[in-house]
Amino acid sequence: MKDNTMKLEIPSKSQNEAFARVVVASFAAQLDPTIEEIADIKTAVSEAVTNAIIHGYESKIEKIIIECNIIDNRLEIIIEDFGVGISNIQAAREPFYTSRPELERSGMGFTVMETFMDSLEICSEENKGTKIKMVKEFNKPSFEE
Amino acid sequence: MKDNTMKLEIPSKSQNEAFARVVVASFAAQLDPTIEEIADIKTAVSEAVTNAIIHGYESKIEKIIIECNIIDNRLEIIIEDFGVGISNIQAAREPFYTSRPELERSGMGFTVMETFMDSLEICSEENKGTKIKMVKEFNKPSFEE
Amino acid sequence: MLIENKKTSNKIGGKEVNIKFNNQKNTLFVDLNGELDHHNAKRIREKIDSEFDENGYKNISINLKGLNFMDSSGIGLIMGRYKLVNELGGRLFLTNVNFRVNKILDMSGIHKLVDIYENNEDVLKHL
Amino acid sequence: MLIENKKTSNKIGGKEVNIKFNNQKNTLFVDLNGELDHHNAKRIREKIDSEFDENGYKNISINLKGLNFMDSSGIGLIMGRYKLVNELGGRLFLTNVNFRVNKILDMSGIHKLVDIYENNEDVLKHL
Ligand SMILES: Nc1ncnc2c1ncn2[C@@H]1O[C@H](COP(=O)(O)OP(=O)(O)O)[C@@H](O)[C@H]1O
Ligand SMILES: Nc1ncnc2c1ncn2[C@@H]1O[C@H](COP(=O)(O)OP(=O)(O)O)[C@@H](O)[C@H]1O
Repeated sequence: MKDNTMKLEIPSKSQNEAFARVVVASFAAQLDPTIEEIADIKTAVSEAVTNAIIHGYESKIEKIIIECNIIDNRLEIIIEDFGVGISNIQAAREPFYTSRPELERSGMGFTVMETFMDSLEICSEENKGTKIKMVKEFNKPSFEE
Repeated sequence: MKDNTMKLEIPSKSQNEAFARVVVASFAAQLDPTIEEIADIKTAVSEAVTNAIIHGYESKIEKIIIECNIIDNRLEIIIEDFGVGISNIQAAREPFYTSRPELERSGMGFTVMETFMDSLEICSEENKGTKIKMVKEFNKPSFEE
Repeated sequence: MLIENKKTSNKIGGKEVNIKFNNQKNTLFVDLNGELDHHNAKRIREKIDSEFDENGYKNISINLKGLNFMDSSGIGLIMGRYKLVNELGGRLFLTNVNFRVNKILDMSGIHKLVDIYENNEDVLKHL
Repeated sequence: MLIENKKTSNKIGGKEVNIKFNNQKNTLFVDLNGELDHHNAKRIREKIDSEFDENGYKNISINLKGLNFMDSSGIGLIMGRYKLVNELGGRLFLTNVNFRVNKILDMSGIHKLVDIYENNEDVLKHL
């Protein structure tokens, strides 16, 4: 009975970075996470949404979709844009690789997502968009219903 | 530049009542509301989402859509279900009218929405669903960007 | 280090409405905490009613001090408990009614049916 | 009544990163508060850099005490300020680095470039 889902659509405005992470954190709260787990999730969401805004849409205002699914003790977070896409995903995943150093990007976004979440999948097609799927496992049977 | 929008889809599970009001409150936060205004918004959203769950879908698990738009200093909240609909909207708006007294409903949901928001519109068609549109005005030019 | 690995206890929906019971002068004293919405109202109702039935009280006094959210489901809950005690000739008391809860109770005319006091001591004085 | 009509100051995006400046021993002391994400980083960068340029400092010391969120945009910001002072032969200091911020700095190897101290007094001792 704890399974749940939600889908959020927001425009790619930078002030929505904070909104997106609050929404996902509130949704994750039903898994009775620790403060540390919530902080991990907020940070990973912030990275993916920021990437959609600056890389995917290069600051044009378009649609970002955030979907969350709770299945047993697992939280899936899917963040999708329909922007320029990533030509070389392997290179993009490398720590310190960034295509926008002039914006003071550190190239650590994907590394943060990988470190803070239990898994990270990147699907991307040039000029179609990018879909990031991240999973976090909550191993404690702590949900009472 | 302050105009913004968001759309949230959730299943009609009662635990999502709390999630829905937190999301809308977080979105409304960019209008720099008072604590009192945030409480008004949370209460109104809770009423409309609860109605979709118990009246619209009669506890079946189906989709609820919550859309928010910020236009100038105005927050529009649209809450929609695709359930049984309301046959007599005028009667439904009356204080103390409820079709589910056995669930200890008070019949005060629409009255609360009307009191706490600046306007309330109800569109409904039998066996098609119900769409509630509520507006709250924020009259202070307090947003710095 | 500032952040420990402690639980947020910030559950949605779950946002655990804790109920505590206490019996004095034939009156069931109930402490509500958390958020009173439709999701939580059912559980609260069942807990109060089974405690009330099992132990043969006359009155109920509900302390709303720890309540940080209430929508019209709260009116239903309070009305329902009023009917319960009223049928048996008892009274319903509410204590620590804050500004927000009062705003909602005001709409419902509940003030005419229940006795609202500052706190539990005040209720005991009037029993 | 418990709830007053006061501002929530709980802005999304806006979540106002406040910046305070202070000058001692040729060093620009910066206090960051709020959330350091991409949205806020631009504003912070501009404020620090214009203060730094106008007043001819040598070093920068950034106090992270009031920071309650930071993502990899923070690494970019810190790296950028490091380059700025380093070109002029100055140093970059970070103080009050909490557990979460440290977790992110750790990934970036920033520890090798900047000097991390407990607080401002500690920085002053090492100048
Ligand atoms: N949503 C996206 N759309 C297009 N390109 C992306 C997207 N996300 C990431 N990238 C590419 O991958 C690179 C590495 O991303 P990341 O590790 O997050 O670092 P950063 O954001 O600091 O550049 C980016 O510089 C960009 O070229
Ligand atoms: N989304 C909905 N779908 C179908 N019927 C609804 C919906 N919302 C409200 N109604 C009808 O309107 C009545 C009055 O609603 P309301 O004032 O919120 O009181 P309550 O929820 O306590 O019954 C409900 O009892 C129900 O019959």
